[in-house]
Amino acid sequence: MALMTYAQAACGALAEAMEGDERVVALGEDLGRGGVFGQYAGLAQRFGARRVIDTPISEAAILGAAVGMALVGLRPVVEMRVTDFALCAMDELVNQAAKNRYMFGGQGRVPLVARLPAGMWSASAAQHSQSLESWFAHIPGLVVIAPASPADNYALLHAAIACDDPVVHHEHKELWSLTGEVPQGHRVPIGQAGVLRPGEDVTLVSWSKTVHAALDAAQAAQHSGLSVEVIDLRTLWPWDRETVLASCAKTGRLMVVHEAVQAGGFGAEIAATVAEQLAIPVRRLGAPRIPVGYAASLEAEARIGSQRILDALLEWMEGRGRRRIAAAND
Amino acid sequence: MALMTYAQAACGALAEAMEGDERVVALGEDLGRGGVFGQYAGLAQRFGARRVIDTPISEAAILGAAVGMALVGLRPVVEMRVTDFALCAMDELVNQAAKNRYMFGGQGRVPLVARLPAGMWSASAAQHSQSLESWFAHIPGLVVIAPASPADNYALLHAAIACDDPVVHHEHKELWSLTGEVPQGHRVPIGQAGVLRPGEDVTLVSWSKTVHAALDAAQAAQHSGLSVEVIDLRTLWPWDRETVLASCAKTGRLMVVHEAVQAGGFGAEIAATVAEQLAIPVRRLGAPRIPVGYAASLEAEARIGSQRILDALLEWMEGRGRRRIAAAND
Amino acid sequence: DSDAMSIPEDSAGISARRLMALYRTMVRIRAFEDAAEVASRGGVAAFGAALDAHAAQVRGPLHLSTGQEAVPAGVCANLSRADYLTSTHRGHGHAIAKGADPCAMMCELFGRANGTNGGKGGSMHIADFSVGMLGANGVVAAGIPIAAGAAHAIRIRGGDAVVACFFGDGAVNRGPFLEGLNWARIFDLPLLFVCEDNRYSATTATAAMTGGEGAAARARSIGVPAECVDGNDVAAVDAVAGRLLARVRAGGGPQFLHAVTYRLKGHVSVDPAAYRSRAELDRAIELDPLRLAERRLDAFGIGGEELGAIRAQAQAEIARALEAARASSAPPPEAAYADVQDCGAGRWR
Amino acid sequence: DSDAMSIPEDSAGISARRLMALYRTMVRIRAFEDAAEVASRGGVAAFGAALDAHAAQVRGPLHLSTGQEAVPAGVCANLSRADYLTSTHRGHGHAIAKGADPCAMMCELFGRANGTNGGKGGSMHIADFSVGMLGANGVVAAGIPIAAGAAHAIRIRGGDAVVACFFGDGAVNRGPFLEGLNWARIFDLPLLFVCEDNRYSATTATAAMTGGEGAAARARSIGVPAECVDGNDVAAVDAVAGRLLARVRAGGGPQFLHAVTYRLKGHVSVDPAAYRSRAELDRAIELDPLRLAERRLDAFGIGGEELGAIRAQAQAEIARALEAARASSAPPPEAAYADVQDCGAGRWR
Ligand SMILES: Cc1ncc(C[n+]2csc(CCOP(=O)(O)OP(=O)(O)O)c2C)c(N)n1
Ligand SMILES: Cc1ncc(C[n+]2csc(CCOP(=O)(O)OP(=O)(O)O)c2C)c(N)n1
Ligand SMILES: [Mg+2]
Ligand SMILES: [Mg+2]
Repeated sequence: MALMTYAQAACGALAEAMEGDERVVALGEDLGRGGVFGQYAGLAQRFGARRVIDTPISEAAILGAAVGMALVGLRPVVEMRVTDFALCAMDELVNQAAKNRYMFGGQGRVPLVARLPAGMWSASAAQHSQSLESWFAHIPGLVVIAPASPADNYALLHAAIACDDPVVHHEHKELWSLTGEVPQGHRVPIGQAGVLRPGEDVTLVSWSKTVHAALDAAQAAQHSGLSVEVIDLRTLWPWDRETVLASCAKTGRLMVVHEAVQAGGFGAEIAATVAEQLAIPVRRLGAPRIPVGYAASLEAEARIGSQRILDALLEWMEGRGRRRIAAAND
Repeated sequence: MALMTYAQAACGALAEAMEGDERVVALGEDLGRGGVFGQYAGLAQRFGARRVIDTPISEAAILGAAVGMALVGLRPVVEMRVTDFALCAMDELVNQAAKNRYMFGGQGRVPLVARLPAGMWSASAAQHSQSLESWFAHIPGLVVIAPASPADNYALLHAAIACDDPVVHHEHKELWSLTGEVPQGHRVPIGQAGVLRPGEDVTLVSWSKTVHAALDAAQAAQHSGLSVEVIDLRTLWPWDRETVLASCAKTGRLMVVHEAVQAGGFGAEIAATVAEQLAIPVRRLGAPRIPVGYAASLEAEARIGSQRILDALLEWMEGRGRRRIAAAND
Repeated sequence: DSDAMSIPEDSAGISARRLMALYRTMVRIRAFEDAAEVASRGGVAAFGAALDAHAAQVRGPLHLSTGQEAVPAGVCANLSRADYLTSTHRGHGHAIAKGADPCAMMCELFGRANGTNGGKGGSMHIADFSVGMLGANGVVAAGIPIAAGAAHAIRIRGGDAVVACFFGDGAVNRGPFLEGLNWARIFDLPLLFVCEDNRYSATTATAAMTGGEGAAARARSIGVPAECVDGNDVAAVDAVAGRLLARVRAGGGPQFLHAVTYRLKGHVSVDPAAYRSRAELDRAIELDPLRLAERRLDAFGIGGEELGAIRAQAQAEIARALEAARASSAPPPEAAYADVQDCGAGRWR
Repeated sequence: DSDAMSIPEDSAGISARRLMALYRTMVRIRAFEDAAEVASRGGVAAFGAALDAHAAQVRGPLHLSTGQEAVPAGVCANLSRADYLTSTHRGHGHAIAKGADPCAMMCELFGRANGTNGGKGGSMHIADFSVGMLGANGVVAAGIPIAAGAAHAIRIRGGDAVVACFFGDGAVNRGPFLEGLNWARIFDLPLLFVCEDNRYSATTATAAMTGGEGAAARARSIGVPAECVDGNDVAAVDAVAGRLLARVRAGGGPQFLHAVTYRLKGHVSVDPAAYRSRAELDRAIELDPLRLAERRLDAFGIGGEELGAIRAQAQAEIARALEAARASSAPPPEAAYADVQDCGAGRWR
């Protein structure tokens, strides 16, 4: 049991994986100096530049090379710095990594982990703030993970590295310094959600940073007499349908909240699935379909904070929302 | 009124737009020879290589250059050959074209049309068969279109070129030779769905090539006494929520069918929206989450044909589906 | 092919035995592709051609390397089975030259369960990992970073293997060309780049789309030594590739081979290639690498009979392949759900 | 700036008046960035720095071009307002040199409604289309194809404007560098590429990541003529840029300027740049382009007083900018929904 940051937890998991399996290598820009968020601190010193590889600013080659490395026996962990830059490597991720095993008839495997830090990074504006997990969940061949806590980042990065499939590991840009307990040898299997708070009246599903807002909202809702069950999905694909459906069957209502744009977000998949299977009332709360603006007042419009979640819950459940969910929600 | 193919309809619309506005240019690989599907036939001869521009195999530069062209007063129509290759230009489309106007505070506009032919193209396997419309619908700043008929391709390409926003225009790879009537001067506004067949019992929403399968299934369902209303969405963003909701309110049931992978497909957005707003039963039918295989027997598993739609409808509506929807539907 | 190292610098020094082996490889590729072309009629809708699902045994786009056989034959004669190769959309020649079984390949083109890829890939994704052929690719230039990564893995893990990375002249205008070559250079990887310059990027003359002196100049500017070769002269390709691969194996880092050749067929099987003149094609036919090799072998005193036997063997091999492909069965529908991914397998919607 | 054409080949021939103008531009950039840096303390979480939302007036990553001012100053002295410029994440200097108003820029950095971008972009997207400054960009090398397209539009529509495309040394390893240069070459576009080589790609020494002879060699291999210049010598930059832009304007097609300079601050404002030695930094400080220009002006007999006045003016300008920025208001929440798109506006979920 140790107290560590989300970045340190990832660093620890990677170090252990590299210690335990010499096929594990890390590659990306600036890794030799520990990565710009410290998530690789000390690794180059410990494992050498041969295994903690500094790369040119060549996202396509970084991901493409990782595919080649994986085919020839390595287990590369690829750093993309932010999801937004991974857009420079979409062919490599979606056409190559995800489809290699299938289109070659199972001759090879591509056990790579693509770390795509997602979400906003305070005041970084439109090109550094995207949450695109629904894109990757849509792509056959990819596993998609989005941990919300240091413990889960530790455990799920371990699981991702151990996985024989290409995994998109979405850390959150604003969680790097979040501190939490990480139990020694902690493990969480891919595909297992966590019920973080039990409740009776409504199921609140979220992932990544928004989980914390969801928990706060659930706490606050308690004061209004509303019992909210909070589920941290943790894995987007394969998502833990059993846990979500069981909770929804119990509470009879589902709300999915996420930081990504609501339209076409992964909340739609969950809400649609639950509506199809259980025919219970469902709601979603995601960002409005706007780019993230720079000024705090603009950025705030795209944030799904606890107040907004609480308002949406109360407005829906009891018709006593304190204000409109989002000024411009039409 | 003229009978023409889907490719000819697009060619005609582009020719008219170029005739009417000298700011309209087309660029892409092999355009000078009419494009490999004939969708640019004769245009280079008519408008010259200055306006019908042959490009190197440089998808990133093609889309990036189109952004620059648009900022400096042109209205470029960009050919990507297949959606799958546009993955080589995702930064340019999503980070640059879609966000330019916003992140620069409205100083510029990017009136470009990105033609991304979507869907399967018989026996072309995993890297030439993708339907990614839900990706683009998820991106603020983009308009997304997917016409199903020659008339709509004609009208919507006109509308896309006239639009001041960046538009993703998804033609379908297997519709190029589809023939149909195109009324002289035909126009369809972006955002307007078409009710192709009125019905009472269930609303069937689709777009692009799957519309034809949906119509066939509706026709066949009639024999089983089921009255199916078929809506061709035509525009994915902004989608015609009013028409869909009105139809659903009338029929009391919604099924969305599409060629794209069901998980994270745009059907989830429609189903979730309808479930939220009307609390009626909803169903989706999209492709299983598998890459498209080459052999006909494998490819068939990923196809959403009329029989599969009919089976799903009947199984849902009357519990008398003739066989399991998809062998591997879990 | 350990004698690769001892080839004289001058390709004229090639032995008759070696030239016959190279010729055999080329003939086998030609026979395979000729047969595939016939079997593919009606199989693809593009360039105005319509689908005829009944007629076609080989469906989907078929990119023939007819006229370019000397490049894979010459290069792969200097590779061993343990070496790796990445290919393009035009990959039949690379596969055969690297040692893939044409029968399994033909089964793949026919979409059979016993094809190299189990029917999942077809021509555009033809691959045989068991001989180090890491796959044809539907995306131009996509193989370049993959090859760099494969070579990087060799460097990290140790071992003698090298990687040969094939791509076309059109690929030099895609970003991954720059990124992949730079990668190979700075990490000093055991990698031979092979640009198969057939002068065309689909229907477009590549020269008009390419600034500067072309592929080799670009490679050199990135620090990758480059040589040019007549890509229709299989002995020359063999000699130069052998020399470059010897440097690669000796730890000399990445090398680049620019092989100038010509695509005798259209871009895909259905492309009538109306954008080039009859005269251009006629000149090119004169330079058909098989004819060149035959003339050369003739000078060695190896005549019609011996060459006829090689051709007959190749024909027989392909006849057997066609027969097997016809007799084999398609993958069952369930196979569509195999090899997607381990984690989440069984969850299709 | 029509006298740009008449500058002697030798930068030593620069007039005192012109050098003073260049110096003024550099001083204005320096003053702007120094002030922005102070205002940004606590504004970004990276390199171990924590957010302090109360302290920070300028939030988010701030990339300072301190030490590199001679490049935009020298290049933009040869551009007119009608010309276009594309920039990088490190764009303050480009904007000021191209004629943007530092007051509106500072308001943008403060996230004000009256900022250049209405508060939507901040430092990383600083832009002033009204002076042809088409925007800083958060994605390395993304400006290159955009610049090619802008120049292409000029070529198609006619007119005398040219485009200057700035990017860093790290950008030469991204695919769009190749694609954009090739595009400019084959379409013969009116475009000056400017590589601001500050030796670093974030925390990484670019040389170790770059194969071959570097930026200029790569440009030449693509057919784009290239010259190198001491990017800290503003007169030299002015002279060489002037010569290259004269060629561009005369229809000579794209040209390439490789300007070698140095980034005196960290990659972003919070980066202590611990990866480089004090000695390296000290040497670089000696070569600070402002000091070099001051020495040169001194040789012209232009002394402390006149230069002090220039600096004081710049300080005053920035003081006014800061004041305005502090006094201005943030965009209202509704503004978040403006300028997304016309078609579908009002539909946010
Ligand atoms: C990224 C990408 N863009 C476009 C295509 C369509 N395409 C397939 S092959 C080809 C021409 C490739 O030319 P070259 O690299 O010279 O190879 P060749 O076909 O001549 O063997 C094109 C444009 C593609 N497959 N991938
Ligand atoms: C495609 C992409 N990859 C990575 C980054 C992160 N990043 C921002 S600036 C930078 C260094 C750029 O180096 P260079 O081009 O030399 O410009 P400089 O910062 O030195 O001005 C990096 C890696 C990015 N913005 N875009
Ligand atoms: Mg070619
Ligand atoms: Mg730099």
